[in-house]
Order: sequence, then structure tokens, then C-alpha cells
Amino acid sequence: EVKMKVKIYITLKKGVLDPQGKTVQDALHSMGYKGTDKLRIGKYMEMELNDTSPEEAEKSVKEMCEKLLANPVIEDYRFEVEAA
Amino acid sequence: EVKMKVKIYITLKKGVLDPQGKTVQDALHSMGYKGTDKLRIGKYMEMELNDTSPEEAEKSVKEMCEKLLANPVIEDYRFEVEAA
Amino acid sequence: MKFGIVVLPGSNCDHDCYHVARHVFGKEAEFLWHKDRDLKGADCVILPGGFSYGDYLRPGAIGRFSPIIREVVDFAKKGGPVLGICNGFQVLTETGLLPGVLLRNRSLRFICDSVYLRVENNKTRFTGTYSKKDVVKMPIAHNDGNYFADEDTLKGLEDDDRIVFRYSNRYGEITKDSNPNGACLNIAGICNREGNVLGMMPHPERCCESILGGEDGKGVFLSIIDCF
Amino acid sequence: MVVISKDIVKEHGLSEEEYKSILGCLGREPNLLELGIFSVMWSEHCSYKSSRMYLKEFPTEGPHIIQGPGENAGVVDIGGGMAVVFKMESHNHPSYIEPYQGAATGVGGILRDVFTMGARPVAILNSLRFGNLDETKTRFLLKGVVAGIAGYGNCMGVPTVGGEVYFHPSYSGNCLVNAMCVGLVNKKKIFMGKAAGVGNPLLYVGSSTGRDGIHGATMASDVFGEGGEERRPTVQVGDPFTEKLLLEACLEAFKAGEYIIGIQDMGAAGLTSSSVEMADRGGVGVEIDLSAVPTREEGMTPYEIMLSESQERMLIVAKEGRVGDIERIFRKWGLKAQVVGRVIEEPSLRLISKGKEVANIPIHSLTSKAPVYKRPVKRPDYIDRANKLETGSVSLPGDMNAILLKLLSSPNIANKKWIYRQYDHMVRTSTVVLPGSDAAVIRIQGTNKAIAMTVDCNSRYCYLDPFAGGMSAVAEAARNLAATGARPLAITDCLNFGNPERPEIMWQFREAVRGMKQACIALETPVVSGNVSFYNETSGEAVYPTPSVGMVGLIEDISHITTQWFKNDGDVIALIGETREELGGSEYLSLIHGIEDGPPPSIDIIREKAVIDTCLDAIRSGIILSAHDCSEGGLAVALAKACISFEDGLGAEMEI
Repeated sequence: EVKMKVKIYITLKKGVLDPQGKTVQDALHSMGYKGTDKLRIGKYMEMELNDTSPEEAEKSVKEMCEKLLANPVIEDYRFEVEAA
Repeated sequence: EVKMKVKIYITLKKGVLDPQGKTVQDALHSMGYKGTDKLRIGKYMEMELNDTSPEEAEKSVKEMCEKLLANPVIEDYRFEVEAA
Repeated sequence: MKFGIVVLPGSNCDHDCYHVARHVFGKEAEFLWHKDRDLKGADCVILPGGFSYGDYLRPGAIGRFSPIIREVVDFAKKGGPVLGICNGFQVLTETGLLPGVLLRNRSLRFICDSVYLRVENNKTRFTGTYSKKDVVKMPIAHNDGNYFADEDTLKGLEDDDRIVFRYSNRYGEITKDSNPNGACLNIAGICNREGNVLGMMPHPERCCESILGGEDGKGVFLSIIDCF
Repeated sequence: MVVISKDIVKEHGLSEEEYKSILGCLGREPNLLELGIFSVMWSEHCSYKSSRMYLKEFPTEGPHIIQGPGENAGVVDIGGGMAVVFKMESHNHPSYIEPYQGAATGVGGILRDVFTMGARPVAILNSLRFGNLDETKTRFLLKGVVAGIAGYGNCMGVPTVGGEVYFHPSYSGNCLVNAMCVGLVNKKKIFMGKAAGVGNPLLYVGSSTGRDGIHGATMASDVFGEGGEERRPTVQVGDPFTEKLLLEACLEAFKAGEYIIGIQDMGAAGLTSSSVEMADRGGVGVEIDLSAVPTREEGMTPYEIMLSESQERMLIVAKEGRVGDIERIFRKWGLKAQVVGRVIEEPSLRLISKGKEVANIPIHSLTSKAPVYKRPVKRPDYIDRANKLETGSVSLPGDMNAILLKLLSSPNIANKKWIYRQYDHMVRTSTVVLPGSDAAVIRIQGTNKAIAMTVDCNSRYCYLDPFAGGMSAVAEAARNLAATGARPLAITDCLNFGNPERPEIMWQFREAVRGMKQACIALETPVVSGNVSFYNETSGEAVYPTPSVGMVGLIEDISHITTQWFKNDGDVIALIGETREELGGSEYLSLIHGIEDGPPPSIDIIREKAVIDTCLDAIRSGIILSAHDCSEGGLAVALAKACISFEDGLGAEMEI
């Protein structure tokens, strides 16, 4: 049994509207950063998983993303699991 | 002049309350993932920077984070810049 | 006729729906606590507006795991009428009872205002007392009312006449200016294939009494009662 | 044992003499924890040491007043076995540092002040002031503050129904964020913040304790220097979702039975002020075991636990043997309820940590023995200079229409829908007069009554003549309620001023309070709660004196509700009251001519009462279809607003 450190990245699928991304990109343009393009805003999560194993951690994080953390209709997820 | 791919991670500073992280963590516990701990939720941004150079990109992304993307009072930021 | 009004942690409009069902329409109404598994004999279930679980992660994302919601999904699958208002609509999309998702408003700001809607389908259990193309005025109050779905889903909704309300101007024209939050096709409310589950962002319970500024919302409740 | 050096004392915002009197109270040196406790309890924010001598002049009693100042909120009888509970609180300094969280926690705090009295909150209002809109800092602050108020209030399901927003250069270094909350309670179910019954358990409910906002209370009493930015880590973060659960759990516990003897929210100075103030009101002491306090950070010291201002926490004195019942209700709502101590007979604050006593302070030395200052007062030189306006010297404008349009589109007069559209002002299906009229009106379901509420203050009048300004703030609020058909009942207030250690500021404060007092007496609207916020000043530049007045009125019969817009073609327009040639301190002079000089309009409070009563009697006799009070922009703007505030709108014709 070990403690694992987990990082999860939730991003919007291609073609899905990103009101936040668009508004922030416009703001950056008006601040003079004209070269900014394709800005997309998603979620970044960090957490620890106690008394687990690398394999088990991979399995449960995948389930967490599928069931709750990501909305399959509009979001993709990827994650990294490493020993704490 | 090149196109750069940028990834930005905005996280809450240590000690700053994360009501969202706490609530999602409680939900994961009630779904049976008891080992989840210290869940913190931040923002993950992807974007492209056109007609720029690696050095210039580093400089402007740092400015963007300082001025707009991160709230210096309660958030930290880090970013990765690589050729597209 | 009995209304069952679900109370999730963070629901706010549960009291408003109870008031309308009981005091405006004189029907039986009971709160359904999210940890229970019993719909207490409700003939129609209402998922009220509010900020269940603080809208954290995604509006409705956590609420859908409450025990009572599993009962509501079964009730809906057996044909029972389920009305999801605002946060209730968001919970219905998270459960999959209704397609698509409610994204952050295009303006990125919360909007509380009265808007015009056009009744697109008056054949559902929730719109029978309206006439088709009626223009009604109802309040909206949300941060995430920007309905989104992929092309096929939108096409399916139009072909099966499942778009029930659309944002319009006071003359019933579907225009970009009359769209408060950027929703695809000005969608304000949709139903499932069988027409017994309706999700809508506007709040009919906030316009059932003239003293509050309008009665156009009565039609939704009267239609439910008529079908019973 | 940390030796208390001069610097440590100064860092705690305590003066030399104050430290000496602490030694007197304790008869020994305080340890660091005790010093921290004294510093927050004796801060301006908690002790009102510079304002107390004037505040006690306010009228606070009346036949309909159930609870005046001294409790968490004021309570006023509205008949039918019901009472209205209300208060206003300022969160100016935290909002300047972090606008979203500063404003959000301001709303969270004022909500707790109301529901801790046993009342269901039914409305929130706010009074905001910023620098001019063309400054980017102002836009940044405004955006964050409005989003914070909306984010917290909307999530709580309490409608934000009214308020005021002004933009003026004097606020560019210090924004003002005042939040007001109004609640309703059954007169037999009012709860007080009082500890009683030796041995009764002290119950900590709500979120666990973190290091948020430590020195929040003392920070509010510090003047922002140029380097104000680095005081950042002291800002608290709010969680409206947890507070919604806390609200419903508390209301359920109040209704369930005789479980709760006393309750108070943990506001500024958190666990310290709540436990000390409850003990003080009950004439008892409290013993707290800090090891039992739920914390969310590891290794928190007793000092951090006692001074933390983490949000969404309440302290309950429970009846012996009833802890289980209370725990069950809070667990239902997913909240902790943890016994952290008990009421003791010896009237002192005894703190235990890991079995060892770490602090022991007599309660009264923290409360009634807190210093009270009679600060020096000096009439500022600017007063004579700024009140020499001869109206003749101001050129008459050529195009009157252009001037009116300019006034109507200026930020201080223009419709504020772009702001209140972000607040849910309809939740609870009780808002019968929505924002945009003179006052908001909430119906009381199950009765034929309604309550009206407004927040008002013209700070330019207060700058030019604080006495007249204080008086007109109360009068304007009363006029707004009367124009809505409501009888003014009582007021709460947020007295926002500069540094009280400067005699000119103290003079402004004394005069404003004197003016408010006379108006409250004449209009029969006692002061039932309120707040003082000093040190609203940056590098010696103080904000305009801003005694914001929040007033609540009663509409006995819901058919008396009157809104400000004209109703039918052909209706007659009447002006109640006398028009005098008084342009001083007007928005017109400031906006069009860039002149801020006075004197402000003279005010005859007896005549104001007559105008208010006349308006109310006319409304009740059914001859009034709309009513609107003349304020910024005078008669022209008042007429224009009455024409355009409704969807289709009407015109108006008038013989000057």
C-alpha cells in the first residue's frame, strides 16, 4: 500500500463552444498580445490517493474521470499517476 | 518568427480555501473512493502564440499570467512553452 | 394530484415551487429529501432551480449522484412526468435523461431578467394549455444557460419536435439579440423523446401570480394538472 | 515564551497606553495569544473605541423596537406576531485587496448576522462606492465586487433586491463595499447571542478553521500605505454552498425544539469575538479546548485558531443533553457540530490546548473595559472655502435637453440594470417591486403586508456639511420608502470615514452622527444596528464621509404599493414640498461644470416629516398612482426617470 500523487487534465473536446476561452483571448488581444490563438480553458486537478497501488490508482482515477470529473459529452480527460 | 504551443497551469496558493475541491472530494468519498485526499481544482489553459520566438513567448506568457490569467492574491501559475 | 419537489443540498427554488403547487394551484406538494429513495407517491416530480452542491465542478454534476435522483430516473423511464427547471434541467442533462449540456453564459455573467419565449411544441404534458407559437414572458436567472449539443443531436431535437421553448423577441421572432446566453438555436427548453421529461432554463414558478409581474408560467403547471 | 517587545505590541495595532492598561487588566504580562486576543477585541472594528461616545447618542428605542444595537442585528415588530431583522456591515479593506472574495465574504457575514437571530434572510442590499469609471483599477474592483456579491448571494438563494453605486475620485484609493441583509422571524422564536447556564456545552458548527484573514480585524483599522498591496494573505475565502447548508441546518435546529440557548456567527476575529461577546452578554465565562476545534491545516497554533476569520462558522451554546439532537440536524445537512468547550461561572475566557491552560482573560477587560476615546475634533479649513457658491456665478447652459441627456447617461444617475441584472432579485417569489424603483418591496407570504427597504447616502452633501449630509441621508431613505407606500420603521447604517486620529475626520464623524440623530428622532426611525468603518484613507487622502443609511418600512396593505413610473396618459403630476434655489453640491454642478462646492440644500427635518406623511396619506387614500423622490439630478431627472423606467414609457409636460 503506497500513497500516489495524481494530476488530472480535463479539456473541452474539439468543436465544443468555449465561452471563457474566447472572452479571455479577446481580452489578451486588447492588451496587445495579438499573437494569441486557439485559447481553450479547462480544469487542472491535483490530489493524493492513499493506501493504493500504481495499478489500482490508474484504475480508480480512470473511473473517477468517467463517472464524475469529466462530462463525456463535451470533455476529454488525461491523467498522470506517480508515487508520492 | 515561429509558432509556439503554450500550456498554463493556474493553482490556488497553499492555505487558500478550495470549496470546490472539498465538495468534489466529499462526492468521490461517497462514491466509494475513500483514499482520495488533498483534492485541489485549478485551471488548465492551452493556446498557440504566432510569429514569436521561444524567448519572447516566455516573456509574454509570464506577463499574461501576471496581468490577467492568474489572480496574484490567491493563485500561483506555471507554464510550458514549446515549438508548435 | 401530488407534486414531489426534490431538495438537493443547495436547491433554492424548492420553496418557490412548493408555494406555487400548494397555494396558487391548491394541489398536494411534498419535499423529497435527496438522501431518501421514496418519491412518496408523487404524480409529477419537479427538480427545482438553485445551486445544488454550489454548482461546483459542473452545475448538476454532483447532484445527479444523490439517491433520490436514481428514483426520479426510474420514474421518468416508466413515463412519469419530470419537470427540471434551471439547475433541475442541468441535473437532467448530467443524468442523460436529456441530451446536450448547459455551458457558461456567453457573457460570462449571471443573468436575472424577464425574457420572451416562443412555444415551439404544445403537445407535451407540460405545454398542452399553450397554443403553438404563443409568445410568453418568463424570468431567467442563471450563470450556465448556454445550451450546447452536437450537430446530430440538434438535428434530432428539431426533427422530433423536441424543442419546446425558444428565446424570441416580443413578436415571437427567433433572433440573435433575443438570445440571452448564446444557447444553440435559441433553445430554452427541450423534452425527451416520449415527451414526459421537460428541462427548461426559464422559471415558470416565478410568473404564476400577477403581483410578481406576470402569469405566463401558469400554463406549465396547468398543462401538467390537465394531463393528470 | 515569546517576550512581548515594543514592536510586537505595535504590530498588533496597540498603542503604548493600551498595552499599559492590558497589564492593568491582567495584573501581569500577557502571553502572545492573550496579546492577539486583546488586539482584535480592542481594534477599532470590534470595540468602536473612537466612535462609541457618539453612537450612544443615537435614539435606539421605540414602541415597535424589540432589539436595538448590541446584538448581532436589530429586531423590529411588524405586527401579526412577526418581526423584521436587519443590519448592515462593511467589507471595504478586504474588497480593495481581493474584490471578489472581499465582497462575497461581506455578504456571507451579514447573512449570518441575520440568521443567527433565528430569522430567515429574505433580501440583501448593498451600497458601493468606487473611483471614476475611466480608471482601470475602478473597473477591476467593480467587476470583482459585483461578481462576488452575485456569486455568494445567488448561491444562497436570497434575492439581492436593491442598493446604490456611486463613482467619485475620493474613493479611488479606497472602495466602499457595504452589505445589508433583511430577515423575517416569528416574534416568539428570536435567538440572542448570549451564553447562559454554567456547564452548558459550547458547540462549534460549520466549516473547519484555516489561516484565513488572521489580523483581518486589526487590518481594517490600519491605513493603507503605498505598499498596501503586500497585505494580501489576510483575505478570507467564502463558500456559499456551505453557508446555505449552515442556514438551513440552523433554521431547522431553531424550529426543532428548545435545543439552543444562545448562538452567534463567527465574524471579524472569529472564535474570539463570538465566545467573548456571548459570555459578556450572559455575564458568565467560557472555557474552550482549542485541541477540539476542527482545523483544516496541520499544526495550527492556539493564536491562529483564536484569530482565524475562516468563513461559514457559528458558535452555539446548547442546552445540556441536547448536543446529540443538534449534531443529528447538522449531520443531515453534511456539516460538523463539535463540542469545543462549556460555559463556566467565573466570568473569564479560559483557553486550553493539549490539556494546558494557554490563556485566561477576564471577559469585561475585553469588552466594557476596552478603551473609549474622546478624540480631538477640529472643523476642517475646507468647509468655509467649499461652501461659498453663488448660483449666479454659474452660467446657464444653452441646450437644456443636451444637459438632461448628459445627466441621465452619467454613471451616478443612469439606470443600474447593467449591475443588478447580475443579481438574482426574484428568487423566493416574494419580490413584488423589483430593483429600479425608489425602494425594493418584499411581500410577506400568508399576510396582506409587505416590507420595503432602501440604502441611501449623498456623500458630497456629507463632505460639504456633514450635519446636513447625515440628516439628508436619513431623510432621503425615508422619502424613498414613503414614495413606495411604506411607513419608515427604523434604520441600520455603515459609517464610512477616514482616519479618526485626524481631528478633521473626527469632526466630520461627530457632525454626521448629530445630523442623523436629529433626523431619526424627527422621523421616528430609531437606529437598531449598524457598523463603523474608519481608516478609509490612502496616504492622508480620506474618502468623502459616507454614512450609508439602510432603512426598512412597513406596507400594511399590499394594495398601497406604489412604483416610480407614470401609469396613464392624462394623469396629473403634483410636486410635494418647496423648491428653493439650491444648486450647491448638485450632481449637475459636478458633472457639467466640474464644481463640487456647496452649501448643500438646506434641510428642515420637521417639514421632511410633513412631506413624508402627506405622501403616505395620499397613497393610502388611493389618489396616488406613482411617486418618486427628487434626489441626484433634481426635478428634471426625477420626471425623466418616472417617464422611462417602464417598458413602454410615457411623456410628461410641466409648467415651471
